[in-house]
Amino acid sequence: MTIRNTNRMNRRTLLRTGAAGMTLLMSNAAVGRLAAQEASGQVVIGFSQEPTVMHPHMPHIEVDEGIHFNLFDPLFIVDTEGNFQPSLAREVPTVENGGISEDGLNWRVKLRDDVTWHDGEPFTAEDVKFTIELNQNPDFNAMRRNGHELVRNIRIVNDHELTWEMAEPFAPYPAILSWTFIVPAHALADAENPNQTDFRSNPIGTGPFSFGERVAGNYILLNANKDYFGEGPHLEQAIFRYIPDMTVLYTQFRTGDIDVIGLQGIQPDRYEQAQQIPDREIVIAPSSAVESITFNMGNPLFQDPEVRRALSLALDRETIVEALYYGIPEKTESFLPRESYYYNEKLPEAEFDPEKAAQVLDEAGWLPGADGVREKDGVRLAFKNSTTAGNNVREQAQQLIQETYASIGVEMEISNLPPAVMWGEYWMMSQFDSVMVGITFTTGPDPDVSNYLHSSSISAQGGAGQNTWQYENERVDELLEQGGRMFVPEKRKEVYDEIQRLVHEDMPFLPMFQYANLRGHKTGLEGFDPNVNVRIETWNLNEWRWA
Amino acid sequence: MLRFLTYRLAHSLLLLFLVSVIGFMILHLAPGGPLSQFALSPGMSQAELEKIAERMGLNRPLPVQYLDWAARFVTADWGESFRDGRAVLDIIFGHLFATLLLILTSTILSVGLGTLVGVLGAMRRYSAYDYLATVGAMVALSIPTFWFGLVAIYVFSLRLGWLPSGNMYTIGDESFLDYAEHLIMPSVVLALVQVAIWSRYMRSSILDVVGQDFVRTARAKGLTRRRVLYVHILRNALIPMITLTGIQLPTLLSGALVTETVFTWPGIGRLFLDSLGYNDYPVVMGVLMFTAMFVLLGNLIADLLVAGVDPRVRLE
Amino acid sequence: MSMNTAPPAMAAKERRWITSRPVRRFVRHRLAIAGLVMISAIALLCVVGPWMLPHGMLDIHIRDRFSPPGSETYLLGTDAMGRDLAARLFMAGRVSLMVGIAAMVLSTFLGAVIGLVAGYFGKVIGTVLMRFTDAVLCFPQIFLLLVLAAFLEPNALMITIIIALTSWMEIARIVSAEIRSLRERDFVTAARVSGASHTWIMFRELLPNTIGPIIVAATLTVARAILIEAYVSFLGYGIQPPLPSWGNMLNNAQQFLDTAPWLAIVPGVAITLAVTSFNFIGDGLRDALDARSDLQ
Amino acid sequence: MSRVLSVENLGIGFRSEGQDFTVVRDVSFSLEAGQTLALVGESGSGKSVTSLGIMGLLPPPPQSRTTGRIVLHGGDGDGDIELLGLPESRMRRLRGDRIAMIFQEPLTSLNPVHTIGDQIVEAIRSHRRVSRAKARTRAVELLEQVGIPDPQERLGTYPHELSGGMRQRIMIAIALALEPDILIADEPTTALDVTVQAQILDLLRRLQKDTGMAMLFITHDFGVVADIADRTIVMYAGQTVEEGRTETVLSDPLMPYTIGLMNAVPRLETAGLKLGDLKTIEGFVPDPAALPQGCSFHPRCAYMQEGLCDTSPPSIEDAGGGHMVRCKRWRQIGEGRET
Repeated sequence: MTIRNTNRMNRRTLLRTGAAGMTLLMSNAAVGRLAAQEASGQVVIGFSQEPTVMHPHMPHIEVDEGIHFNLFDPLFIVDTEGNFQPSLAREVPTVENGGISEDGLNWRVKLRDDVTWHDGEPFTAEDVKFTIELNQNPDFNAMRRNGHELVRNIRIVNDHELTWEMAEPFAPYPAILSWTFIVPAHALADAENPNQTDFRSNPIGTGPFSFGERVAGNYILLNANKDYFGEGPHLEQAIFRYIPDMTVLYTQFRTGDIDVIGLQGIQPDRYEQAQQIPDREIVIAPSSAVESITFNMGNPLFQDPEVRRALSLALDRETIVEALYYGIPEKTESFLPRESYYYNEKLPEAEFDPEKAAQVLDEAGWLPGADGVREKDGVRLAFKNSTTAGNNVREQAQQLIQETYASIGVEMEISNLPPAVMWGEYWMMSQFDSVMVGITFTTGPDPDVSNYLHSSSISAQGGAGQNTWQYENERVDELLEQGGRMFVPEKRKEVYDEIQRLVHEDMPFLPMFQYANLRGHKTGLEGFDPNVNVRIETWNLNEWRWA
Repeated sequence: MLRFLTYRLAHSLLLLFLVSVIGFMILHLAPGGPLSQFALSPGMSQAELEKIAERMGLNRPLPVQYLDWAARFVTADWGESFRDGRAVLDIIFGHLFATLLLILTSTILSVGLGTLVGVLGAMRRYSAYDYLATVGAMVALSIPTFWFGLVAIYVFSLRLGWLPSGNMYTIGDESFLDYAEHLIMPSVVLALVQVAIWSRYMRSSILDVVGQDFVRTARAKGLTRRRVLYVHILRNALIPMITLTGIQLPTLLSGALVTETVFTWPGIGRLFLDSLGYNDYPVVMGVLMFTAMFVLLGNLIADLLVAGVDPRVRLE
Repeated sequence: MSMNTAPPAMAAKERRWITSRPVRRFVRHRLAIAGLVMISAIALLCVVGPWMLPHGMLDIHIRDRFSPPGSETYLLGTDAMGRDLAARLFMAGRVSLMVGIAAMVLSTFLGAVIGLVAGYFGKVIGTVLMRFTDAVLCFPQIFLLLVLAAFLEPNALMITIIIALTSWMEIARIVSAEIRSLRERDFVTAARVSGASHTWIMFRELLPNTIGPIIVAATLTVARAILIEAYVSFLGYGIQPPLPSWGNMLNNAQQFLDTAPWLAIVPGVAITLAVTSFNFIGDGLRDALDARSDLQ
Repeated sequence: MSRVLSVENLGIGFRSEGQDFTVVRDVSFSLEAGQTLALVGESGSGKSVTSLGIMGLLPPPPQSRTTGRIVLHGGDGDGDIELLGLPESRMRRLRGDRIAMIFQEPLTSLNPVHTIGDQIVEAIRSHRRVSRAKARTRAVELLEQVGIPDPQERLGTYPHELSGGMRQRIMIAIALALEPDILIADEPTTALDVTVQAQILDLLRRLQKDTGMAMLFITHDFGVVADIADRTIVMYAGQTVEEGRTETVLSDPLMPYTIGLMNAVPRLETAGLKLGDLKTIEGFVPDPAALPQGCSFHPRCAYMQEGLCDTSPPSIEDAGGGHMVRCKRWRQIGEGRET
């Protein structure tokens, strides 16, 4: 784990102020005062989904995190490079600095002493303890307990320092903590029912912005927290506008009604047009999600490795990326994002060769039947492919693939489902044949993918996880377990390189490309800096400012 | 009167009960569940999802869930949104203004315009105008509302840039004019179908009344044409229209939903569709119940209004 | 010969002059004939059209995508994947019309049976059925439909069923009202006395007498079903690609509104024409079959 | 006795869906003050259309066209007014004021959503500049005049709260509100009970006596005709087929149609005894667009003579003393009766 103990400022900010040293020397209070003087103007951010869940630990979707990042702070955050930067913690605990014991079992975290909640109460170790315990509370409707469940014996050393033990070493825990927003004990601890609190509609945080108002179905307004301990905010107000229609969203961006177009952003087919709009900057923001066709290995058809190989050979990734996605995302071979330290660059590139695919199938004994569809032992090489109904571009990709597969004698029936059905048991319990889906495999910047690839993560077989393709490989299992206990990045990378190689060979799913979203903002808005390690671009709103 | 009200209320309550059972069954018997939206969140697993389901009480037997829901419903506690935890009723009321603004505006538009078109059509029956109005109304009834909205956006927002393409107001500028500007397209689009319906029924209602003996009496009395029209014909022709307005309420609400989705109007319809997309069952159920109550209440009011303006009707 | 223009006082007295028969009245209804011609033309195009075009509806020509109407071999242009819009429009027409008609048949059947049973048996069964009908009518149709569509696997059959399930109530009401008024008539009593079974009386004696209003309502149901299919598919809950329907063609078209407006205009016009046709026909049928049609 | 209205060669036709047809042809008569003329015929004979023509209540051209002359003779120094072609605004002022009309269906002829007081007041105030209060006082008088008890209270009631007879009395009150010269009564008693019928006829007779108005009484019932009319015109298929003093026509009908109509009247002596004698005329009034050749009544006529009645239409002839008959065989019919 590389640690750069700078303030929570990225390089660009430092260069801009031209006084890097000065800034580092300034007390945080000074920064806060500066921010207070500076804060001016507002930014209107357009989202095509509506943020509604203000409580960062209750079940929510990615758009909600766009708000959480600004109302709250975690102990430390991940920057665009994948490095942890201290936030509420004074420094990121590592083995080197003694924050984490060699075996990964004992943690010690030192907190800032200059932080206050939006309501003026001081922030203390009590709050951190409360937040972790809240996520362990069986009565609390927590979004995820993963990682927190392993924490034992949280001990408050003093107001600004605490320690805990881990039941077992768990390498992804720092990554999990980086999105564990600390919530105020004083506002929540006394609640009779932790699920029903006023906090859900009137959240109190430590973040650069405080909650202003929410007009349901319309917008959320955040106000600058002038006492913010970190950089900024430089804006007085941030408005998150909910515009459910992508066309309207784009139109409003074009007309200037919104300053920033976020989330799914601009549709790829508008890229060229969008670049022509004066005074707008269009940014390609890579996402960590990887689009793939997945096979349910529980289906005998896909247990034949030659079938998977042929299907890969007949998958025209190039056309899909170039034509349907207008070349905006990049083809990939791995499930890890290219930006990750652990990304394996040496994976061989998948070829597109339908003739060879046909040959592979011929050799494997899959021969064309009377209706042109290949058969073997009375089994037709026919399967369904599903995705969320209503995703136009993905539907087009399905149709393109369907056409090529048909040309090699493989019948792929498109059977799309409404989201409620698709991502219910149909997905979780592996009731599909094949699926087209974009998944973020990583846990933040951490490469642990046990949840998706370990044989114990097959929900359909009683496991706990999202190995919905029912992929089982003993060697991969071993490596995953090994990697999950390692805290030294250089060594850990070797393990994950190998995992990526093995999975690439086994092909339980065919990665096509790593998502990239087109986002745009008005020229003159500085600090807009998409981060592949988080799910939303408003992660650093405190740094945004108008030139 | 009292007996009428008691009977109608009892009848409405029975219908509401049936409505709630039907709504509840559809929501809960269908495959998929409210938690599927979290499935693709990093680190999620079926086991975690089941834990959430258990905490939310979603794995209890259906009748138990229904009774629980119903017991709360009758105390005006319609549950909380799965998403933001706010009371469903609050959420609905939060979206009510937008919907009411939209449907009231478009109703005023359509009643005014529909009455005019209908009266003129009836007065000049079989004239070129009447023929045109009839054909026009039929075509208007046949245009898909959402498509008409899209075309309107294309023309007036994208091409001409005259009108905003969506939303109810500009944040920061919530002046009357700003609202009006945002209201034009959605209300006109919603009114299109309503004008067609109103003008058709108005025309037929007028012809119905024109054919009645008392209109002849009125003319035989030597009243002016205008007085015959306003005092004798319209007054009578509008009575069935009150009932019609009540009956048309579901159509109006359906139309509002479509319009709201096209123009991203932050009303009940939009809320419904969003909640559906997020499997926010309590809100979906709440909106279903709310619309049903709205319809029932609307019809009750329509009946009372008819009784108020038509001395022949006695409420029994 | 009708006395439509006669003064009101005359209408009743001189009705015997009216020697009209439903067929003649329908044929004289110019709009109805226009509708019939229009829908026949559309149906014919949808059936024959695809064979007369150089491209199949699934043929992908990525290089030719977004060709505007009239370009080379693409009559109505191409869509985002370079598929021939005309071919898709005609195939989509088949689907949309089929769904509309099938939904009508299903909902008419459902409505007629429920109305028949409710009207004939009156009392308990009738009350229960009609209250149920009233309850379903309380839901605005689109709301109910979307709830169903959001949770069921979307395909043509399912959409048909869902539309039918949310549009039978009107016919049930019409039929039950008619049956209630017919129930006590002499011919029914006669049939009952002669020992005819309930089923016989319902389907052979009563139902044929309500056929006029049913036909009118059914025609208008087709129009509405096509509109609803379009809307649900537009929202993405309806018929799924690659099977085209007029509605899901619009779904894809929405995002290209400013760059390729024909993708939105062409299917929209097709829907409007088809629905207008059915509405015209329904209007004509009502004039022809309903004695009170003058006033409608 | 002064003449108040002359109708000369009245013809009325309609146009429907591009087709023209005539429903009243060449009808002439006149009304005298204080006298009653009955127009008798079946439904569709054109009698109601004639009355509407006088009132100017037919649909405007081209939907209908009226030919001939209708002259309202002035009393009190006014000149004669040609009603045909009179602008609507002037015609309106005459309607209800100089010429009033009552109709067959008292149940539906009053506006159900207005009180009867309002409906009477409205009639007065649309012709006279008087205050509401004055008009109401007049309304009370009128109600008294037409024999309605508690008139003051009745002003506030709605039509549906009254019986048919009462409602017809209200209609009469409205018609008489401005003391018209002419009252057209279109089957005013047809829809009423027999006992009420008699009361209404009595009332009309009494009012006529009091006011001296002329009455055009339209009916299909010869029993009523005998009761009220001074002169009688029998109409068939839009034409006058017999005309004369009521006693003459009743005692010596010469047109087979008149005979048929009279046979259809249940008489006191036949009622209950020889019901079989009550005859109706077979068939229907012909479609005005497809009138039979020759006499329009010949297909239904018991006296029809082939080659005579079905070839050319008969003209109207004087059978003596102003008794006019439109039948080629009236002489034979008259002789037959005498022998």
